[in-house]
Amino acid sequence: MRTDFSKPAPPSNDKRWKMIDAAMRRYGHKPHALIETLHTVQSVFGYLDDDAFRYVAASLRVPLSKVYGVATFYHFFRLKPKGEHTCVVCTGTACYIKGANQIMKALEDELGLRAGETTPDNKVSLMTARCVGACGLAPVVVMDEEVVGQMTPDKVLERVQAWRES
Amino acid sequence: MTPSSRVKTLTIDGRPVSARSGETILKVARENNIFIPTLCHMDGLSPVGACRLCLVEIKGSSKLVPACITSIFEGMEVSTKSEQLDKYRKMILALLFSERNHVCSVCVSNGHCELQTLAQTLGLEHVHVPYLYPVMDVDASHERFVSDHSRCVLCTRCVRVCEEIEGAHTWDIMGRGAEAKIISDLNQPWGFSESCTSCGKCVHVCPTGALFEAGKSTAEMTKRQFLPYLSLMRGEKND
Amino acid sequence: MTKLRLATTWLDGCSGCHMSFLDMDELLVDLAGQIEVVYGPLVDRKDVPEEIDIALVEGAVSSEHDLELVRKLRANSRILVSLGDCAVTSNVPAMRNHFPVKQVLECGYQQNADRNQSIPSDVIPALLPQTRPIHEYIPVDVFIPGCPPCAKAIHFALAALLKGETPDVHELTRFGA
Amino acid sequence: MTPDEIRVSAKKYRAERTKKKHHVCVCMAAGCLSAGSDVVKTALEENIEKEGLGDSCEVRGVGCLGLCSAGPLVSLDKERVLYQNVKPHHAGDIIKSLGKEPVKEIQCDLDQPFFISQKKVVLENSGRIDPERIEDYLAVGGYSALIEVLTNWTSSEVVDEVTQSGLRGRGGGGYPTGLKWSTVAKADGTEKYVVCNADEGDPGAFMDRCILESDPHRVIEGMTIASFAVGAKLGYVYVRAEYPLAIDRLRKAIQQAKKFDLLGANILGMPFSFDIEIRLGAGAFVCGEETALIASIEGKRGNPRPRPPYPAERGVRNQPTLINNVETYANIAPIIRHGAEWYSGMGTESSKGTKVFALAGQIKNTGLIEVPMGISLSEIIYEIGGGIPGGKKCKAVQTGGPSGGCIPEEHLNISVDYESLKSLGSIMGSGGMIVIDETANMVDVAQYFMEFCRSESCGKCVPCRVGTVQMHKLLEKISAGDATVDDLTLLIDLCDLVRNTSLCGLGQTAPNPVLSTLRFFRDEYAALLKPSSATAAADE
Repeated sequence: MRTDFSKPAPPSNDKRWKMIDAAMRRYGHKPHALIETLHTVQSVFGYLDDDAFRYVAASLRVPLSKVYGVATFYHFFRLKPKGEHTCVVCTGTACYIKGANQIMKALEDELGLRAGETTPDNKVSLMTARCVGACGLAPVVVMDEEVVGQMTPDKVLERVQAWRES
Repeated sequence: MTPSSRVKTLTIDGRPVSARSGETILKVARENNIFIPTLCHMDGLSPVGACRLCLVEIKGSSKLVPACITSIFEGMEVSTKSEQLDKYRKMILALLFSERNHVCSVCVSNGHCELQTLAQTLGLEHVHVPYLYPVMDVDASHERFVSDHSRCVLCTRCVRVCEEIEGAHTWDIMGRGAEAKIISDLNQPWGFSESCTSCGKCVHVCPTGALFEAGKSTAEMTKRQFLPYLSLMRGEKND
Repeated sequence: MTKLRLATTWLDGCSGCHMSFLDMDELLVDLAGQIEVVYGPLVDRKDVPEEIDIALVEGAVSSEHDLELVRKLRANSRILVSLGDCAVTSNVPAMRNHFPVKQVLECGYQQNADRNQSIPSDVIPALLPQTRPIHEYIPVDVFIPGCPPCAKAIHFALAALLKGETPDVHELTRFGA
Repeated sequence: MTPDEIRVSAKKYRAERTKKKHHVCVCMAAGCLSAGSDVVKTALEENIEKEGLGDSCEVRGVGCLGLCSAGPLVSLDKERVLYQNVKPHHAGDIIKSLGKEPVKEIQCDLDQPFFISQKKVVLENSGRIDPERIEDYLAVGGYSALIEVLTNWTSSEVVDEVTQSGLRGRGGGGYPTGLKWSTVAKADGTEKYVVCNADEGDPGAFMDRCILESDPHRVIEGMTIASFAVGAKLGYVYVRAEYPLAIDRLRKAIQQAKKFDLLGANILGMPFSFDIEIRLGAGAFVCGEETALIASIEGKRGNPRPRPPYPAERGVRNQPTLINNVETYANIAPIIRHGAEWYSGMGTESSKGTKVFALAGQIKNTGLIEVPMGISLSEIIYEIGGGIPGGKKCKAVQTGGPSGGCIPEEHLNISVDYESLKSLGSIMGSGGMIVIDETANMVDVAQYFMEFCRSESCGKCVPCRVGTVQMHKLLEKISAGDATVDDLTLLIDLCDLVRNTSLCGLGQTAPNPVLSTLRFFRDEYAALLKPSSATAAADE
């Protein structure tokens, strides 16, 4: 059991931990800053791992199981690194009505992946989003942060192919 | 405030009863030997109103309320039994049985399980919703205790006792919805938990055979009650 | 007085419920005057007879044969009783549901077999993908949970059925009893 | 800054804003941006420079212009011209034509019902001002309501005005806003909080995103007025992390407001302080439920807790907390500016004002619209929405997201207000409106929403956690043609259970899409069912 409540040392010498520190400091290292801090960790490192959990838990004095419970409750948080490219299929109602399922199926078949997985060569991660709010352009796929509207299975496969060959 | 103004009168199942202001329906009912089924509730732990078995009807309200968490008020008319409540309670139990793998006949807690007893008390003799048969782990890494997720009903008593009484907060829930699962620390094997004090409180508040002492075989696991005394002590202090 | 025609059967289970039935001991003598056992492991008859009054079904539905048999019994019986936890909840037999059928068979007939390590194909009825309780396939009139239900519970239920009543056994038995 | 200084600055910005002869407004909301409006904007700027028109023309990035399906959109503010599907190569023609005949090829008819049948209150600035400049907001009269309130009103007068206006919560429930405000105002607490729910979780809804992206100051102004009315010092905007642009603009807006002393300690030099912090949601629909949202703001798992006590009494850190949705706050400033009477003059007897809808699905004009309450659904679908493309027929309109229901074509003459929609088994919801054409199968639609509820259930209470899984499995079974009449009975029983015994609104409303499709499209279910196992067994 941990009895030492002095400031914990970051998991590594990586300079980026300073950004995490700054985020936690902004909230006075209060336990309620947990979600904000996890957001910062994910935006800095791309995902959340055990080292980060331990460091955040110790800094904010939140139990480990609680940190893990929070991180897995919210689907925005990733516990594994993303591939080089990400393909996020919107599964909102408008996109569903306009055929998001077919797009998803085409991608799953082509990449041999299920949502949330990454190709073995670490090139492409396939994900889904609840609704990116661009329903007017449905069906929508977010390709590496770029929102692409009026998508079709053929168009999406073409772009994914280009990634894989690059 | 005069002492008398803190006393309220109400009826439960038509029986007039008196209670202190701020008390829950469940507490008053139990004082008067009126049975309301519960599963997630445990005296001495904070109430969560999660299992929904203790739902009761209140005259004048179309919504069912959880007895474990709803405070009484003057003139309240509570019904703890009705055809509808009976149906709902049985369905909720049926859903719990269908959710994981409760194989009572080979469970360590057979004969000492609150879920099993509730099914018998409420007359649930078969589960009419399809069983889901999920694949669940057994964690036997702890030297004294075992956790079998097949038997877990996610009542969170272990989480609460560990946080509120032991102060270790080893347990919590990960994931959500049907994927929710109790975890120790960073979802690591219980035996490797850094925060667990091996006090065993979680094992003894677990209503089913999800947490048990290592070495116990079918029907051998009996649970000790220790929290009622604690809540008595606290209750006296509060008065 | 005409005797009620009783059938019993034993699907995927351990026969413990039939043992419990026999555990009624001297009460069986009493019952024998009112009941004729027309089908089941206790009598020598191959086909399911017509016009059964009460069918006691032990065991879960695991194979094509189980399913065919329980459907036949249902069709020919006035009252069908789900007897014991395997029939009611699918119990221990359902613990194989976590594995694909192929893996179950390999485990039983190859990995853990001392000789003739091969999966039989002709003599054994094909397993269904999952073991399920019987009421998921056919309507059931009376449920008697328990592993096994005690003789007293079985007798209580039969006595009620003989009187034309619907038995409520919940005070005498339960899941896992 | 003092109130007078702000008024003087506002006047100056108004003059600056109208100085140039031509304003070319390019939509920079997420919809048009994803269609490439940023490139169009650059092309327009280059062309102005090339033509040497810098003194008479300016290009503005503005918020949502509404007709998302025709993006990128470019509007000429003064000339009342709208261009649709604008590509960078059109930029030259657009600039050259300024002051002359508009470019016919890409011109959009502004006299079509999509534009003339709308009534803009919440969206009055959307598409007109640059959301990233507080100067623009001030120039069109922004923050004048706040100044008015802070200088001349008492807090109870503000609550009264909101009550009089008849405004009801725009997040879905339709709880009277004034009543909520007065409850929080009267509640005892050492500190109070004002929370803006921008966790727009309904799939198919993007009103809140558009408001935050197009006019973020309006929400800040509404929240600040609310905090004055209820006596709060700190506010939170709980916004989805999936909306990076909205978050970015909101952050900028908060900074700008602080710089202008419209937010922070001693606002406009007066003894009133209010600050706003942003909290990011992280992909959990249940956090739209207010007690779950509070848990999330406190850094916890978004598990709802039983109510009462309501957040108005015990919310953030167990203190009285006012929670309203983005659109509700966006209505406050105009109500203060024009008065409650003006506001309650719009809409129906019980549903006042206007409502913003996100129109999507199988409909010609998809995008963001604002209409007066009481308008008929058919007017929205066939006139504003332009009907169903491809010569198909409308089958149903889904409102209210996963908590709502499907309204069949024969009921489209229904008035859009809280009560009417409820009487048909749907709800107003936050404003998602999805049009479903005749090719869709309604069992599939119900299954889609149940899948949503199943995976968004927090898992705390048993009926919702397990009930949604079982209902989804039954719907799958029905869709596959493997289900019997008994399965449908079980499904209906489960709907009843989950609706009446779940802990929070997510569970209580999860059965709605099933119940409403069963109500109007039962034959589609029936067509997929096999006879009961009882009959099947007897047949053998």
